[in-house]
Amino acid sequence: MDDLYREVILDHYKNPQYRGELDPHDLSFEDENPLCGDHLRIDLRVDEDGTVREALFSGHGCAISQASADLLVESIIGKKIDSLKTMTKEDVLDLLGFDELGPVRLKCALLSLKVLKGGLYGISGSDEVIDLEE
Amino acid sequence: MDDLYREVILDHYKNPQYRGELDPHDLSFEDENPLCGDHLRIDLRVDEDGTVREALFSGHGCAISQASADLLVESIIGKKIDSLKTMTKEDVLDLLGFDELGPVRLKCALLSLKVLKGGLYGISGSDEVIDLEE
Amino acid sequence: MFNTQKILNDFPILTRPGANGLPLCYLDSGATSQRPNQVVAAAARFYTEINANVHRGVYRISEEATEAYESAREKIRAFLNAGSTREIIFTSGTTEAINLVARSWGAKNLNSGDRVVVTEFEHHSNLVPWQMLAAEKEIVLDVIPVLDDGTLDLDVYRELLKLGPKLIAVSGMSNVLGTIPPLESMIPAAHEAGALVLVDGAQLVPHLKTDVRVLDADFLVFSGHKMLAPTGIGVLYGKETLLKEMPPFFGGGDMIRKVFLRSFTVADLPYKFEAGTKPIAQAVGLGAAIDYLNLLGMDQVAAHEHELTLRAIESLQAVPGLTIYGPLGGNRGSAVSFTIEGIHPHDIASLLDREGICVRAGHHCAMPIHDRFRIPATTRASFYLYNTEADIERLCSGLKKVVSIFA
Amino acid sequence: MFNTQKILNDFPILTRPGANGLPLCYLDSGATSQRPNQVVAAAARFYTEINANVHRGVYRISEEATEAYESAREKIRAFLNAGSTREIIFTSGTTEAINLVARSWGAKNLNSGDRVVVTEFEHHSNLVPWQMLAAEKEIVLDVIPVLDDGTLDLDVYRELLKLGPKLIAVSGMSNVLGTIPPLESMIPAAHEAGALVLVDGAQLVPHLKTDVRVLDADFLVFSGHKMLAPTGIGVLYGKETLLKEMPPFFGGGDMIRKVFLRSFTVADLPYKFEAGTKPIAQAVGLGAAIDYLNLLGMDQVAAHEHELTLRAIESLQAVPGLTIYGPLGGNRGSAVSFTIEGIHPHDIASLLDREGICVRAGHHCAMPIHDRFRIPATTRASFYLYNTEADIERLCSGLKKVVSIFA
Ligand SMILES: Cc1ncc(COP(=O)(O)O)c(C=O)c1O
Ligand SMILES: Cc1ncc(COP(=O)(O)O)c(C=O)c1O
Repeated sequence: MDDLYREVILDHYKNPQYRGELDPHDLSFEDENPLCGDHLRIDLRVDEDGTVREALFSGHGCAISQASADLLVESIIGKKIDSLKTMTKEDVLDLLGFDELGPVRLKCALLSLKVLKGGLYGISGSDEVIDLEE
Repeated sequence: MDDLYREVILDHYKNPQYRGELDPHDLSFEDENPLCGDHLRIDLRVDEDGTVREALFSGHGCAISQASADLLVESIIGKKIDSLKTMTKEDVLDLLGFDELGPVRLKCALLSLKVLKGGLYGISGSDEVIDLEE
Repeated sequence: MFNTQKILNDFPILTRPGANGLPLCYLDSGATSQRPNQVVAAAARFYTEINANVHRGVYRISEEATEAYESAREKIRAFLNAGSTREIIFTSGTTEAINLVARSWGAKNLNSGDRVVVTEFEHHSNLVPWQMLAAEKEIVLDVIPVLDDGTLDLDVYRELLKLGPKLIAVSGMSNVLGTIPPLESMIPAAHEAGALVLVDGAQLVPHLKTDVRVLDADFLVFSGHKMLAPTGIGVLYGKETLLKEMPPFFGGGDMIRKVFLRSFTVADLPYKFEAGTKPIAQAVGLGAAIDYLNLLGMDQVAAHEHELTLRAIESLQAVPGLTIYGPLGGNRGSAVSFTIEGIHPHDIASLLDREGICVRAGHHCAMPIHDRFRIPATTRASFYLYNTEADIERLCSGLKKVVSIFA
Repeated sequence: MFNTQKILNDFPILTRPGANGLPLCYLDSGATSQRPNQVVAAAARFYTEINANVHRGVYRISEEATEAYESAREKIRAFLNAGSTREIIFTSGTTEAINLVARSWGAKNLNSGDRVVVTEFEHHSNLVPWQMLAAEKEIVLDVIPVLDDGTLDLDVYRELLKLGPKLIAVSGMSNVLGTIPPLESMIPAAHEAGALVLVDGAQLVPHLKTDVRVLDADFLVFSGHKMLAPTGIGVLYGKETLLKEMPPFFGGGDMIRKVFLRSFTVADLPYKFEAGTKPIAQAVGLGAAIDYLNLLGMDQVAAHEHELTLRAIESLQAVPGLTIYGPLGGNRGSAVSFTIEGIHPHDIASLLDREGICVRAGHHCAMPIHDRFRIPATTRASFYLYNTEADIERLCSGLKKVVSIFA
């Protein structure tokens, strides 16, 4: 818990590198955390071979969800879109440098993954895409 | 509690003096204790001046409710019908010689009074005629 | 070995000497069980250490409370061998759970002329909700009769299945007769006929290992208070595919995803059916009760009870004028109801109470089965894991005394 | 004098030092209160001394259990100054109580085109049940808007009354804004217009002396867990004349007079609405909570909280960038919700948690009022009788630290 608000997290929150909207874009996913009303959107431009060329996020949320979105978006640029389907909760926690997180803040941290995966699988509004209770 | 099954109660149960039906009768009331399915009926023959001349009870129930019915019926013979409306829970407990009774057995003891009063007031099937919770 | 002495130490109410110097002889577990120290302590510990409302709270004790609540759900899932915690809905008890199914599943899936099958020995809680629905929606209520030996008339059941009922609502163990219907054949037959099955497990789950996947029950409901847990908590198990399609029941906090002034969207399972602040400490208590039962082993519990029950039936039959209703042997539950010629059940119970023996007298919330046997009431003794042979001896000698008083 | 030190001794969870050496600073009583030793002990004593099912039992502990349960009902009756215990229905909580009224009273009395009035600050539990009914029965839901200062727009209320609504469902105290609507004028106005009034007392009853006969409320509902009592218990008060005419809600044991295979007759009040085994030990706990509140005196409790709340509002306003939603003074409740510019409520709550301070972050089960103020979420501090000025100092210095971290 004690490094939940480490300098790096606050930095990504205050000065996000990948904040914005892509217009036009190839893919755009959005979802929210109904617990706190946080809303997140991720826009992607994808190469013909399926590689993510550009990505940005927009919306509003807490420091954890925003830092998570900034880090996640950074991490997916240059990757094959298909490979993203296998991203896990642990991958995101690794990006954030968290060992573990209480269930409520976990939902904040994983909102970006939920948006991404919900979009890739064509489902939204369901926590079941990534089983948050696991 | 210890004198709940005194000889006199058992006596009235085993050898009731006022058990039977009056045919013809002037008044006949019946009701039941839904808790245990006990059923009681009281038949009356009433003089022109409103005096109870004859009374009998019928039905089935536990020793307490049957002894209570036998004693109550005995006690109302010769009384003015109007005066019976003022009979109380305490009167019946006095007849039975009980100081106090748990709530469930109280309903047994008071079934006869409930039948009588329900009949006199023209209401049946309602515990509210005599407030048993008082 | 089943160590009843060790068990009794966990139930102080059963060892303290009463007015007559003897400890309580508690034979009314069919109405509600006693609770071991471990369960009372678990609920108290919740209040004094991590008490907070669950979900949505980001501070530490709220997260701990949420974890305690959700881990109770997981314990129940494992106890029933359900596939997912999404299938475990906390309710206030069996009665609420059945009403939930009647109102939510029933409202959506039952229409005028549809048939629901119950049995003649159902508890009012598994009868009245269907009667209410029958009156509102003009569905037809069919009844499986009970035979003289207390078992179900399965020939009639097979005939009723041919009428294409939508649901069979059946108790897994009669709280009056102790009958255990053959669910292992009744459920597949119902499914074959296209009907779903709701098992009222109020008497089953506390006493016999219940595996929802082996049974293949569509719904299973039970109460905590009959299985060592606090009052105020119960469970609805439902197959996820069914629960998913059912409309929400209670509206309120926690069962929603989003609320606008004139509309709302619904939360995922199991929360969709858990509106408002739930009995949190009681759920934690139920978790502790399950730990206790698991430690003893449900098979051991069932074996102990079965032995006691057969012994009781044998001894009771030696009491003059006594008639037992329900199966006299075989695979039957521990509720033993009886009458004694010429003595009213209330008088029996009152007189036994003087000896510190607690039995129930009345219709046990199952009037129709009493009507069936043309009796207004019975006296019932029911056993649980803390009962001993000494309890049975006290019961039988108490009854003999009763008989002599009324002789 | 209100002796908070003496009070704190009854709440061990509030005095034990936490990780940082400081005791818990619990500012989330709006979600659920803490419970004093007296309440936890009363429930535990029930289990270890007189545990049995109530009503119908003729043996001693069952009669004692029944008496404990019914005397809790009488305590509640007296606490609310209701006319009769027949008007006091035990439920599992506020949410069940509102759904009961919606489904039972509403099903009978509301028809297509009828209007029900709610407010913009209702808790989801007093909104969603009416939305569900609106969808099922095509009734019209009208909303009293909330003004910028957090009070109700009573001009609109007067206009809405002219449309002849059947029911006004209004919170006696907003759990987000702390607003206390002027029930003393709103209820007579509703009655004059021919409407009944349901008061959601979940936040009102724990904090302010509530006299149903002075208020002349038709229905009043509340939860035990927000007023020192166990989880899993709540109350529906209803005027006897209304309850009498309402159809039963849950079907099951205890709410019946007689049951046949295909019909039943209904028990008298209050049992008509108490199907199945109720939260008995929790009702007894609620009785103990009321004893505790009576001993302190509800007027003293209210005065203490009001002083704390005004002090909190004053101190909070000194935190840079902080905005409070709801009345800043006057007769208002102790829920104080706020935002801080540029810092998300979840981050505020997480950072305060490090200091052992428990506040809630989110929509507090009242999304529409957040939409009204165009904010997705707030942070809420809420006070109860065990809070002290030291708690407020810790909250405010904690918030200043949060602000500096995000600066
Ligand atoms: C105003 C209000 N109404 C209703 C409720 C719902 O109460 P419960 O969750 O105990 O059913 C709450 C509690 O959060 C509340 O604050
Ligand atoms: C077979 C059966 N079904 C349902 C119930 C009702 O359970 P509860 O009163 O806990 O809701 C009981 C308990 O008496 C029962 O024995």
